[in-house]
Amino acid sequence: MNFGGVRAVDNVSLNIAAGSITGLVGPNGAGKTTLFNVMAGTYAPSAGRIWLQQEDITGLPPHQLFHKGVLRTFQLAHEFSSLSVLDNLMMVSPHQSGERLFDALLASRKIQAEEEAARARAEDVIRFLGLERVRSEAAGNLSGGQKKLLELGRTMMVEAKIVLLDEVGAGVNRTLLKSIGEAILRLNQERGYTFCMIEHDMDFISRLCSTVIVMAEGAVLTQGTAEEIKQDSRVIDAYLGTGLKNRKGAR
Amino acid sequence: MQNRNLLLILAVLIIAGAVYFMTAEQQKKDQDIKMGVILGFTGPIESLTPGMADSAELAFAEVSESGALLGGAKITPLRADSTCVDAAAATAAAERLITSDNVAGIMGADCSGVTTAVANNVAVPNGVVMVSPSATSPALTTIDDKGYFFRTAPSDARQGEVLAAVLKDRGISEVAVTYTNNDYGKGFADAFVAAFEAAGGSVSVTTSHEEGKGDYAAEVGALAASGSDTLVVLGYSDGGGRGIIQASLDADSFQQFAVGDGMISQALIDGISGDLTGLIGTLPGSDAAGAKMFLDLAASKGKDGDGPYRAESYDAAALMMLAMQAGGNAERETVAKNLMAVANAPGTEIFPGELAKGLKILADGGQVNYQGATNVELTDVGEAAGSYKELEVKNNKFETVSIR
Amino acid sequence: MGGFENSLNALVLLANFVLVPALAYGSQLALGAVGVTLIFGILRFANFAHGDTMAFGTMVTIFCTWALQSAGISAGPLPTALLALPVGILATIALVLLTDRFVFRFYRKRRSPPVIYIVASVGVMFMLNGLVRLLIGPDDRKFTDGERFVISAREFKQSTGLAEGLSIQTTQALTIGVAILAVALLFWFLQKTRTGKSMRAFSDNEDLALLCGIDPDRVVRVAWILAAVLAVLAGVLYGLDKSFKPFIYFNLLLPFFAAAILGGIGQPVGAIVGGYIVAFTEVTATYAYKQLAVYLLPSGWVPDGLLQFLSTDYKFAISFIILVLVLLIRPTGIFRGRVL
Amino acid sequence: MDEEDIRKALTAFGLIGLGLVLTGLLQSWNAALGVLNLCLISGVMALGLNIQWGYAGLFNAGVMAFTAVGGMTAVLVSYPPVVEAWQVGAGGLLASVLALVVTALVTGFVYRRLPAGRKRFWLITLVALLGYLVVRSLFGEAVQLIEAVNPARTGFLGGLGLPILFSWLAGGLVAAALAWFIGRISLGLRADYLAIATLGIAEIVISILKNEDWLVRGVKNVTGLPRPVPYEVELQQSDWFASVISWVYSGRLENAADQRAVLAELMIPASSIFVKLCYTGLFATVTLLLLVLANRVAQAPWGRMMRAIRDNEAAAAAMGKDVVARHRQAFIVGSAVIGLAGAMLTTLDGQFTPGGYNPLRYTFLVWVMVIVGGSGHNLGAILGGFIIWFVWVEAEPVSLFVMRQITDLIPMEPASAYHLMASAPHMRHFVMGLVLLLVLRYSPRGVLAEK
Repeated sequence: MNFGGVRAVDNVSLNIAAGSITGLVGPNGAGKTTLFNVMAGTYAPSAGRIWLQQEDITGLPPHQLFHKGVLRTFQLAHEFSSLSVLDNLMMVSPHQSGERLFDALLASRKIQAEEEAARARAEDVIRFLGLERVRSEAAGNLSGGQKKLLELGRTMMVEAKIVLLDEVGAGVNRTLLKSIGEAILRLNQERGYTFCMIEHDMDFISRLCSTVIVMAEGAVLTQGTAEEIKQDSRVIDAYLGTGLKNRKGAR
Repeated sequence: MQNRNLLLILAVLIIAGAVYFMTAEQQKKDQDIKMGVILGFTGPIESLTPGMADSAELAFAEVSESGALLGGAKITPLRADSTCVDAAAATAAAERLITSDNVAGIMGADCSGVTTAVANNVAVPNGVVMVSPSATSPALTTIDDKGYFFRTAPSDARQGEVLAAVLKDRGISEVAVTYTNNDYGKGFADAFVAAFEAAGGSVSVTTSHEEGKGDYAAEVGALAASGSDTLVVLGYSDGGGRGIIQASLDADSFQQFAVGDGMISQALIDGISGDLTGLIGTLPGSDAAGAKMFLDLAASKGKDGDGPYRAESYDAAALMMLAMQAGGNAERETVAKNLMAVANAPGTEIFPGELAKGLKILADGGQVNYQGATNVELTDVGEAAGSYKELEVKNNKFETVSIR
Repeated sequence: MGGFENSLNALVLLANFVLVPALAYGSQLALGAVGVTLIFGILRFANFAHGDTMAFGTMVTIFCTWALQSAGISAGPLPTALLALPVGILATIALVLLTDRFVFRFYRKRRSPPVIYIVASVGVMFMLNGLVRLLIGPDDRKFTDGERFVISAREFKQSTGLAEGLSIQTTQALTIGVAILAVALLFWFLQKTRTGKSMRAFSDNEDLALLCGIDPDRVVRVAWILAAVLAVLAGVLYGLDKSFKPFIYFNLLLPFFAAAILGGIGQPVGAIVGGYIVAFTEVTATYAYKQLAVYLLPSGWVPDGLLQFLSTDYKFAISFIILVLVLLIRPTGIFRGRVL
Repeated sequence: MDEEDIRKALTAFGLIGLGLVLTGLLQSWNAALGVLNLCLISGVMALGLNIQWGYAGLFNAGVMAFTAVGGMTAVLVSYPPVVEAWQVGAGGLLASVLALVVTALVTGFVYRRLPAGRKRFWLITLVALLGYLVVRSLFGEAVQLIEAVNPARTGFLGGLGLPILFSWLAGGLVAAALAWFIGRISLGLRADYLAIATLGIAEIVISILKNEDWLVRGVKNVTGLPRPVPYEVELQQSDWFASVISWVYSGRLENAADQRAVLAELMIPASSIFVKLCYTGLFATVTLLLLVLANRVAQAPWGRMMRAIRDNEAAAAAMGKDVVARHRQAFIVGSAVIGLAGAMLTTLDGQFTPGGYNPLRYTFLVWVMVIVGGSGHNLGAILGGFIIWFVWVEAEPVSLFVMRQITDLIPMEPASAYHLMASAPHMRHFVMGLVLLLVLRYSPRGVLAEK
């Protein structure tokens, strides 16, 4: 993956086991979000392949990846600000006939049935996330943490194969963070979701993730359990080293 | 809440204003005879129209001041914007004049497109006469106007023939042609090229130029490359036509220019840096006397009578009032019925500034043959018959060489 | 000898009908396009009111020129309008700063999306459109005076003995000269002064520039002032060279956009190059090369046609076609402006 | 729509209605109906743009082009065919189309058969150039023949001679086709670029319509299009209409001395009103139908999806929505509605004048309508069409009136007084700009805000 001569992610090879929660950590500028964007189809990689189970999904656009079961959240909450919380969730349902223009004009009964189903599911998600009180509020008016919850909630509207979480805990207070963590764990255990999450909070990571991958300067540095990572001197070097370099560059 | 109050206040204000406005307008009604002046005060020919409206209003003022119309009736001219291009807006404006202000007749419209729209959609259905000073499209000759549409400008088809004949007679056999890209220019150019080629001439190149774009270097380059010595410019004296001539003079690319009526104006000569001597052109009308009288009349009122379609506008206005006088009232039907009679022979010839005289003759039961500034003569379909002056620029003035 | 003279004639012909007019027109476009590009670089929106801003500045200059002319003051061989120019520029600066204060600043503070700015600029465009016509009327205004030619075609022919003439009008020479001067000053300003540098930084990366302590209000103000100066220069030069008519100035908007996008929006150098490219394409694509062929080819080879790539009917579509092609093939423009 | 919304809509339309009634009472009913008809057409145009801007967030600055092709279609559908032009030119046109197809096929064949490389490039260039020359000469000849057929009256192919009402549907389809094409080239662009690109493309479309005379006569205009409603003059002479009028005005007629003359007098404005009412009926039907349909899709999941895309494209894509395809869809549907409005406008005018399309009136004014009415709100957009057209038309007499008051009240030189009066029509643009800026600033979601 190139950005005007700068290789943002280079020669990365990683494996995310089905049913696991994998953490992705690394200093700023390590290429974590870029890697996410490549996995989620926002950018096509200039070289390399991406496999989902047995299927090659390299270069597919995001909306097609969604239908293959690849879902993501964003570092800055990407809520649909003018839609209500309920609509934010309901819009996620795939294959709605009401989204086809001619069906929207004609097939009202079919749409109604689908809407009922989508609403029921959305209500479940709202209850799961504890967002009942803001159900009809425009999403733009939610607090930052609630928006993050809502993003997570959107991934619960379908049966996902893998969910990519980009700093789902950033800017969220501790109580909410805890409930987000619980939600992730429950999803993983109850529904068998696979998660891959970028996170800075090591506590959060060690609580959730079975595997942690460390990236630095566009490459995978190491991989292991959270405990192993914490001990690894290369990781500490990477954080400190680039940290120093960054500070120099700023001057 | 605040928003709604604002809305309410705004609404009340608007309604109050509207009522005040409309009642005030209403009070002005019914005292005078209303005449409509529909011209494109905004839009592509917005620079021509004020002069045209002024000229028409000269005629209205002359009649009002004479006190001779229908025993001292006054004329109130009402202007409305045809926009020249937006048929919908023009129709709305005409609708207002005809059905709300109750005008007795309309001087206008200007551009052939909106003129057709106004005639078909408003004037003819309501039985109101329209006299256009400048809609010259050949297509207007055959519209189904039930006798309500007239024009003091002749059809371009005729002028094309005349201009072609003028050039042939001067021994010019090859020309380059540029026309302003609208119905006037295009229709005129078609007619000219057909007539010129039929007379054995050859047209090396025909290009259009757009109004309101300013830069004409490319057009002149293309025209000059044709190798012709003569350039025929069918455009407007304050627009693209002038720009073309200016650019040609600057590049020294043509020996001889020939122009159509839209270009005939002192402003063309004054506005161009360079020598136009020898430029030839055609202009509807046959008598230099009438045109001269009109210029003097305008000058005495502090207006400039020189410019495209100004004389035609004066004549258009004058004709309708003479028609009223001939019929003895200011009804719409009267204007329609008598217009041809006052425009054509027999009768005493009437020139600009002599409207009072004409009105008096009519009041006394006599007949007039309005000549006006452009030597008005209407054909049986109600358009100027098209005698033309052949003009040439000498000593920085247009001078009449002959009549055709 | 005949061959040599023919080539000379061909050269003069090209210079007279293509090179000089396109240079002058290109300079005017370049000045306008730089203004558009500056606003785009700093305020991040396409200013639809730029053409009418130009008309406003030119109008004030014309009023002032008339006053000077009636007072008997002139600039000798140069147009009087040059003396009136500062007034026009000052008035326009006041105008754009006022519109910024009362229209655009509000949306800047709210960080509205760019389309809202565009809609607002359409509103400003409508208002200026009415205002200019209200004040000076819709007519064509000529305000050129002074010497008309540096070299006239006839003089040129007489002194060189060639069949083709070359004419350079004072206004054309002036246009090219002023454009070069203005652009040079602008670049000096952008490259060397502190304010200029902070503007470039701001245009490159707003957030970073803010972090470095650049005052955004100041940068925006300077951008407006520069755009106003350039707009009035372009407008007055255009008016001197051709003529002033409010309607024409509105129509110049699209060639400006075309030039700015072609060069890479937000890139002043690009806008200048873009301006010249648009002008040269317009002139060369519609120029009839027949006469050139007459000079350069053996007499039997000259074809009958005019040798035109495109009829002048479509001249005004050319800048739009360029625009669309650029957007399709290379939306970043030649100089890789900011996009997407 | 909730209660608040309904109340606001009722108030707003009530005010417009009041304005129209005032126009009717104080000016004339004909004038009021004339304004109303154009209000309806403007409403449909605004509705179309609202689908693009309000629902998909697309800045389409090429509204003019779609209006114009709608109008063009009205000519092509309704004008009687010019048989002679078909006879002389149709063969040539057909041949040039054939040549074009053959060129395309051969190019495609070469492209597929030869390996990529310099040889293929040059061969394709050669084929394309040859094809271009053949097409151009065939086409040029046919065009010349067609344009030579009675150029003062026709000089074009004419249309199909079908009832003009068909053209409303056809106009929508043709506009949709154009939108598909424009969308293909410009929809990937960012907002400002899309605006500038569509503005440019619209100018190209207009200049083609102005210069290709064989198609719809170019700047020479096509006038006298057939009407879907009776002609006033025919009505004035028809017996049934006379009896209707004498029934309506029976009271007034009984007391009149010369019944025949009074009846004739009454029939003139009545016939105009009748014709306008026929148009009003047609336009209102279309407007209501479109409004119902637009609301239906807006309230369906389709509307929810579109608003989601407008709010956040990246997130909508991540949630499985094909953003580009949806943008294209909204662009095409919106353009079709605008094209339909364009055909209606040409029908009402009874003529097609390509020189008359300018961006100020046909693009930016429609924008003002949508912004003022309420973007993202279908009824709001229609309301915007009503308000703005009303203001646009009435701004002229009102500013004339205001100027007259000013010149009456304040003593000034005749020259400046004259200048003020002459400038009155230009107030229209000023007022439009002011209204737009005020609404954008103080009520940015428009009169009827999206919920």
